[in-house]
Amino acid sequence: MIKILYFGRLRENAGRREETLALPDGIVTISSLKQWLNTEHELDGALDDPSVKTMVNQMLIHDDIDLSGNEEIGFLPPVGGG
Amino acid sequence: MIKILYFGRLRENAGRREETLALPDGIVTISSLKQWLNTEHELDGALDDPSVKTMVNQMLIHDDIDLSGNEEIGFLPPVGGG
Amino acid sequence: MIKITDISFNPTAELEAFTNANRDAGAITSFLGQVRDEDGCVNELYLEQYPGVTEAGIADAVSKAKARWSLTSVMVIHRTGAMGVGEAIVFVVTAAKHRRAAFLACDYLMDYLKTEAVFWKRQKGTNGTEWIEPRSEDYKDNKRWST
Amino acid sequence: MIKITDISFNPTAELEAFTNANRDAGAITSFLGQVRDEDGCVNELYLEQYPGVTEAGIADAVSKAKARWSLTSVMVIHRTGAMGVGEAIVFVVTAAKHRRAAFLACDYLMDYLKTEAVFWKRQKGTNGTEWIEPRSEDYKDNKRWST
Repeated sequence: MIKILYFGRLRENAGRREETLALPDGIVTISSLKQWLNTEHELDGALDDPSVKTMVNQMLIHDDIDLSGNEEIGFLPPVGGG
Repeated sequence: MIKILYFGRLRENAGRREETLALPDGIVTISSLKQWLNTEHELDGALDDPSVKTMVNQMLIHDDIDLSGNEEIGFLPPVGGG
Repeated sequence: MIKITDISFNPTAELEAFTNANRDAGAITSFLGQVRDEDGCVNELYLEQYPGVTEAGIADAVSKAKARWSLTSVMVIHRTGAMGVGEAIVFVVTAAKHRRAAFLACDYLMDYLKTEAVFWKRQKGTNGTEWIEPRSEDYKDNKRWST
Repeated sequence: MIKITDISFNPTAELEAFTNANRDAGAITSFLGQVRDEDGCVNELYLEQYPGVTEAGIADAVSKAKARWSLTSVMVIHRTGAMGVGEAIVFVVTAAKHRRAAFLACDYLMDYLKTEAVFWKRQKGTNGTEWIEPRSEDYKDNKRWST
């Protein structure tokens, strides 16, 4: 299962803090997952904002990567410190 | 009366923390008082060390001054902070 | 020691324990950040962390501080969740033999915590609720350490 | 608040009172100096003040800090007399709206207290008893503020 975490204002965009789901049919990369979530949750491209970072298993990724279907994925708006 | 305070290592030189005395006969300035104390307490010139500062009524003095006989006089070795 | 907690904490009790454990350190510097009311405009601050990621980032900053200055001990406590005005947000304590190291390390860690640390901040006040972006001044502070 | 005392004090209790009185300050920096044992060479530190003069000097430094940075409140507590290893010598706490002012003012006051403050210091240890002169490093620290 894929665990997806939405932080900061993205939580409001997605209407949820986190969700756990099986990779949808035909979705095998981060980029296609983001596109799928965009439609599914009516995110209006919020995940594609260049300031939003993506972590897979708590590691920052910069390029598209393949997903096995057992990852923890975090979407991070700009961090502002405490 | 003159109140004289010896600080830091000068206390050891003078063998006392403080003393109160009437201005000795003929002593009317700080410089002559220092000379008198030098002999009186066998200070071996400790008060004339250029690093030793003199305060009269808690004010630093740089030149010789006259004494009325009612002053508080402090002799201060270099201060080192706390 | 790094602690990220969504429960209110007492900085002075934490300092007491830290000081007792570091009697041999000549210098102990602390910084306490509290929620400001911004002239009555702020009622509540809410901080969100990414469990695991936020702490790893702070641990990395602490390691960098220890590599850069000679430190006896470091403590970082950071609140998350909803906090009212006057509540403690962050408490950083550094112990060293000499005061310069203690001051610089504490200052450095605070700059990290206020600019780069993985937190999202939401303010509730008279202007409604809004997510806060970092101030440019904070970035400037942090750049001090890069040379 | 400036306190010079020959009685042992508890820095954390003092910080607690100070923090409670400054809930509106966003930033509180503290510095605690404790007697170091210098690898077992020091048993006792003795500090002498000039009553009146020492406090006036510290008050002047506090005024300068307040003129230079925007501060909410300042507390300086300084021990005199004989202190054992691990005992608190000095505790400086500064409160400000922003952390930069709190850090700089605390650092500045500590430099004053360690270099220019009117104290005489005697150390008792394995090398006997000696009066301590300021370290050149302390003077260097203090010169940082003159530009």
